[in-house]
Amino acid sequence: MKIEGTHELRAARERVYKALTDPRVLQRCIPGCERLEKTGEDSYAATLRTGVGSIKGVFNGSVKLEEMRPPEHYRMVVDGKGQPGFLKGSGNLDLEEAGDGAATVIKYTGEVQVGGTIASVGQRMIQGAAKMMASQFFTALEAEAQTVEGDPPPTHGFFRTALRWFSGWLRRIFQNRSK
Amino acid sequence: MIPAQFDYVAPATIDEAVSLLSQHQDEAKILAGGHSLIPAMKLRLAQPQLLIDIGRIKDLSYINEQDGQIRIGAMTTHYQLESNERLRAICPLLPECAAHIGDVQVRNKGTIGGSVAHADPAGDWPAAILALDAEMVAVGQQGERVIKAADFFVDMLTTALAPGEILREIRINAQDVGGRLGQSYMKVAQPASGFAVVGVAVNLALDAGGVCQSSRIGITGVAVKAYRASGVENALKGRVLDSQIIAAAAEHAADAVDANEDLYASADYRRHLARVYTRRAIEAASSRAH
Amino acid sequence: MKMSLSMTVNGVAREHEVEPRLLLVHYLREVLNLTGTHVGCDTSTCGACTVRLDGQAVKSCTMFAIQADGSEVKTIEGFAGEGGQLHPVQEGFWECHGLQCGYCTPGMIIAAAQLIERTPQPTEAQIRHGLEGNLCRCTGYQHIVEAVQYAAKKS
Amino acid sequence: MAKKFVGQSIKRTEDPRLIKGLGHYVDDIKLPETLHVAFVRSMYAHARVKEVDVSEAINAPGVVAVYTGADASALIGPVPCASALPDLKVPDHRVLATDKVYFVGHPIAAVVATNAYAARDAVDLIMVDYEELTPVVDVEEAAAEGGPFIHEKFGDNIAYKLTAGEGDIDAALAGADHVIKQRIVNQRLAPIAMEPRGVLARYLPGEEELTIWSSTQIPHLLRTQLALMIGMPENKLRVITPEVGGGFGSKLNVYAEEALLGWISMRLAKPVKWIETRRENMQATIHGRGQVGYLEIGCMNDGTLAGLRYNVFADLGAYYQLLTPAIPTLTGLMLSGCYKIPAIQINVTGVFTNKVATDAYRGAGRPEATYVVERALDLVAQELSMDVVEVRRKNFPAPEEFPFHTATGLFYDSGNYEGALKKALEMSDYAKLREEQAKARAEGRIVGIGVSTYVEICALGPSQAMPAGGWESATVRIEPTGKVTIMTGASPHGQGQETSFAQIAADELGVDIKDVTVIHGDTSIVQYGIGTFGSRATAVGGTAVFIAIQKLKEKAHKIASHLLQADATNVAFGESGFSLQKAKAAVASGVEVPEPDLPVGQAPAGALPEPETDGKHVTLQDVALAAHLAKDLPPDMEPGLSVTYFFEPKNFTFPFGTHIAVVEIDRETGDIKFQRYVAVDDCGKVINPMLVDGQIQGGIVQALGQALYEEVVYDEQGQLVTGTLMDYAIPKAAMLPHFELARTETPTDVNPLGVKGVGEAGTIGATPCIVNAVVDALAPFGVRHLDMPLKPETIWKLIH
Repeated sequence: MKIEGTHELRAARERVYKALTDPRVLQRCIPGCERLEKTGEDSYAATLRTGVGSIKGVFNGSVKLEEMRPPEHYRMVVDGKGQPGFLKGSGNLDLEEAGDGAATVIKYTGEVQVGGTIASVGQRMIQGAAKMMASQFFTALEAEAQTVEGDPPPTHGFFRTALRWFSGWLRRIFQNRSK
Repeated sequence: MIPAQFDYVAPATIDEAVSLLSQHQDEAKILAGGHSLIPAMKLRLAQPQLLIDIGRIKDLSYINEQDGQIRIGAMTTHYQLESNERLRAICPLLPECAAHIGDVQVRNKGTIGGSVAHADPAGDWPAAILALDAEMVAVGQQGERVIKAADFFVDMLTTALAPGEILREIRINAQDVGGRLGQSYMKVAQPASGFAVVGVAVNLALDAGGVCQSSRIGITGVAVKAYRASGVENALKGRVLDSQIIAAAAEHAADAVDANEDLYASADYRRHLARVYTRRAIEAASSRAH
Repeated sequence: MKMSLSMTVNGVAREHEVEPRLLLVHYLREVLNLTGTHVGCDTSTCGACTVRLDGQAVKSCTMFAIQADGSEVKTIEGFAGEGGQLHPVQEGFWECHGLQCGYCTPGMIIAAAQLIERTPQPTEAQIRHGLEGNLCRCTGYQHIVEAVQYAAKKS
Repeated sequence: MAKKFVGQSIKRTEDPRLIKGLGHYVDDIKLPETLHVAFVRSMYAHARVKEVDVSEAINAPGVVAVYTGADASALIGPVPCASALPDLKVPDHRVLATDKVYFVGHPIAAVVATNAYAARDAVDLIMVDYEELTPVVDVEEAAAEGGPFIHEKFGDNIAYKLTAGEGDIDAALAGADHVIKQRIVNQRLAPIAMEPRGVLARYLPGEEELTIWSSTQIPHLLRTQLALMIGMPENKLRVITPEVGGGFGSKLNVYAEEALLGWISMRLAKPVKWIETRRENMQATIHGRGQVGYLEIGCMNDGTLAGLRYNVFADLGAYYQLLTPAIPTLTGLMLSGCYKIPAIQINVTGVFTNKVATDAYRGAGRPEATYVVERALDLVAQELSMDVVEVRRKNFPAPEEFPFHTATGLFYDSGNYEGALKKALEMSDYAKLREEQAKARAEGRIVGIGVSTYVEICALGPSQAMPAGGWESATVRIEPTGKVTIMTGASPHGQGQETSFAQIAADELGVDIKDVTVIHGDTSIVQYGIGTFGSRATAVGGTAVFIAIQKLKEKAHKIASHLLQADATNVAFGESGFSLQKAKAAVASGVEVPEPDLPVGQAPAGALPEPETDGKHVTLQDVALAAHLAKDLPPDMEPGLSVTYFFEPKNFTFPFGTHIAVVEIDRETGDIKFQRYVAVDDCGKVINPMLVDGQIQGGIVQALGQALYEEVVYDEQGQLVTGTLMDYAIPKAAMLPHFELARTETPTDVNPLGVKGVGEAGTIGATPCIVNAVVDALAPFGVRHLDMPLKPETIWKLIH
């Protein structure tokens, strides 16, 4: 299943790119990522405890970063297996400067595949869930990229993340409306 | 299909339930009617370690009127709402929406509180909750707070209830508009699951001359969460609702909506159905207001 | 962790220690050996497991037995009247050939009985709508509709 | 003798237990100390299994054993396929995956535990290390050259290619005024019997007997195959088919789980049970249909059909089940429909895909053919601007042309296609429907009328044409007390043979239907039989009952004559038994027949009564008693009163009919609403009209499901995305119109009952009728054809 979208982050592109390639930041931003251990050049073993609402599962797998062209492009490949099935996702992220360099627009196009129970029973929600997780990821990433280097990282409580994302979404709606 | 093991408690009071939930947080789930949670548990897509069954708490199942509000206990079943004569007179949207949920057996056991707190993107209640501008009363360790409908549905299966909070009551302001009220709920059901491909709840107030004083339209099934069709509402306000006005307004039913896509319906078709059913639901509501 | 459970099933008081995760349908079928209640899906779609819980038709695969603690349950085995007198809906299903393989039948009968209680003289459309929680793969439903009409007339 | 029961809508004798919840399906049978089995199944469509780690599971609470392919697959023979086709590539289908998994749901390991909950828990503890392989999903892509290949040793994904048909198709199409081409898809469907499959196996080590209770349509064939698979003497293996909650072909099979459960029970010397979940049922029970075909139909300007070619890719799945490769050959047989088509050719390409096997689902290959032919007729009508009814009429064989030989090599037994059509046209008031349609169209409404005139091949069938015998067996026995016992090999699963066969027996024997019991589904009680499928139970199995009764009556007649001390020609059988025909006797002997001197009176308590006769009359009961007491039988007469007969039909039967549907489409949403549905079916003679109606209605609804709602969907990764009944829509009561049914009755001479079979008629006739109606509705938008299921969105897009 294809997903795509655009997110504007109020942070400079170099900073966003740096955050995007920092495993500690990634662990904090990938929804439910409990563990991200380096296993090779730009590849990591990961444990994701993730899901939406009461639907949750634990997935063990890998995260790989490919096609790295700082500060404008890279590709993230996530692969995990667990009791409810498997999930695989790959996304091309293209970063563009915006707002006189104060902001970054990330365009992503990705492919999500799920298998096992989640594929056979969750059909109507998979796309929504994928979008939701992408949103959570970028919302968290924005917060990360806005911190001053060296400061403690922001916390991404699920609730706070969701609320922050929600307010961003509302803002977009209003922006669209005012157009 | 067999769920994984869990511990089970059936507290006698809501305070006890809140305290258990706060204690166990993510590990625990509230069991209300169980019609979303138990299927997920049987598929082992949900494996809570503790189930807190609020079905034994006294007085969570009621429909009454107080302080100009209709108050509905979270454990009130869909069928109780569907069959309540008083609601048919004062807030027909509730019974009409209830009658569209699942099937008879599901309505006998499933609860409004469970359904609203689960926030299924294709659930029926969220549309009505938005159209009625309901208030959700949440109880947490810090006490009660009221969450407005517009703030309640956050994302797919995600609400503004904080971890540790339980939805206790739903309040609906009795309509104080002097004119005539018209409500309706219309739905395209997915043929297998019965979930809403599109569900539109309309709540209109017209003055004596038929001019739309206010309208609230909640749409479910189309996006990752139910939403208010404010573009439609704005286009109706202050207008005499003839079929042209309604049709033109309904065109805004899916403005700026990132629509869901599944085997049954593409995003385009969902948006289209949202517009068609919004028009039909407004027409029905408006004819009832006359 | 087992919990004690007591309920009245078809008029008989029952008490058992059960795991909280034991589904009501499995309690009825495996513990009480009341096998007339069937399981036809995993998703509370098919209605084969329908029983009456405190007078209301519910899907016994979508609740835990422990939730029915203290309740009164009636299954298809307890549906006939005194002396084995068939319930009018049972009679209707027999008269009108409302069943073929019979697997959906117990749930269908219990749902239909509820329908007639709530809508004593249902139209064909009301019957069809009222049975939306019960799937039948054999009959095409037309004889089931006739069975319910028969029962409504008799009730 | 007057028929009191045959032809009447007799209430079913099986119903009282079923409406009281007292019937026993497999899962309702409880044996002490039963162990429960749960399966680990593949979550991938195509992968190499590198390791199956069961160490944690084996130590889990309640777990007794865990078996993997490494443990079991070498010791249990392959899952059988009974279809022999030339050059058929047969993959080695083992009960558990060994090195590779081939479809989502492919069983990898079986967990045995003391209860079903513990077994399920342990499934989650088994770790399977997979190496993903590229899945092969699309049937046409799979058939193309170049990999990936599912079974590497074959070098491609083509299971077989087959060409059949008569007449010079190239010349026929070249000589036609018009040749119309159309790609036609018969999508994969899930049979969804409401009772999923289930197996209970009990091995008794002392007796060395294995009993398998299975929800199957074919207990005897299953016994034979299981005996071969697990190396058990067939006479030590007993298959019991208790109540079966629907089959529709899905239980006309031999499944891995059936063999595995028997094998496990033998190893553990305990009863073991496995009850399929609905998710397993969607994944691992056979699917139906699954054909992508290319039609060419040639016709003359006046509508006469010249030739039909159908090149079809059949999506077989990764492995064969019992009849998998044979199903498309049935499609080939029925491509003439009820029309005179001088040249027909089918080219089948059977293709492996990473999906569960397709096999017989209600109709099994014939609905696919009928759909193609009936769509073809509408395409011809559209091309020539003819009425769809006229085009059909033009090509019907007349009643006197029967037996009618088709270019597919069949001889249709009997038919009056015009008769059924005419009745349906009258019932629906077709001419008026067309007027109303014209008016509706003028008002901007979208209304369509669909017609299908179908013929189907039933009463499967002559053994020559069947993989494992096409006959059916019956034993009819009159017990010493006069009660009638029938044992049929046609083990039913909802069709009502306990009633319909009792109707036949009650009439033929002049007894009350309550005194007849029909026994089926136990291989240790019932003589070998074939089973219930292919609309054969009454036409073949019922005929076996009928003929067995005739033979039994011959014997009874002799005994009665002996008891009456009369010449057999002077004794007549009537409702109350055998009576002396005095007039005849007088003519024959010229003297008064002396009163026989036979014992009369009450037997002592506890002993059997003695046969009674007043010398002029003896009841069947008394004849039966005499036959069993054997104290006074004709010389050389074998005692007992029981006859077993195996009926071998000399041909198939060919029921037919006309269906007419009227639909209206919501212009805004594409929703389809039925206005009318008229079905006139001719299944020959009817034993029980109520049961026949039930079969027709149920069949139409499954057809309607295919036309409008149902489709098994695998995504591009081979994941089954319609994995539950929340995603796979089978029709509900409120989605359906009220069917207006009628019959014509054209008997067959293939069997003495004159019955043709009806189980699949609705499914075969209705699918094209509904699609034709919708396409007709959309004709003003330039629509010629639509692929099923006809989703509202598809229609909406066409309109806009």
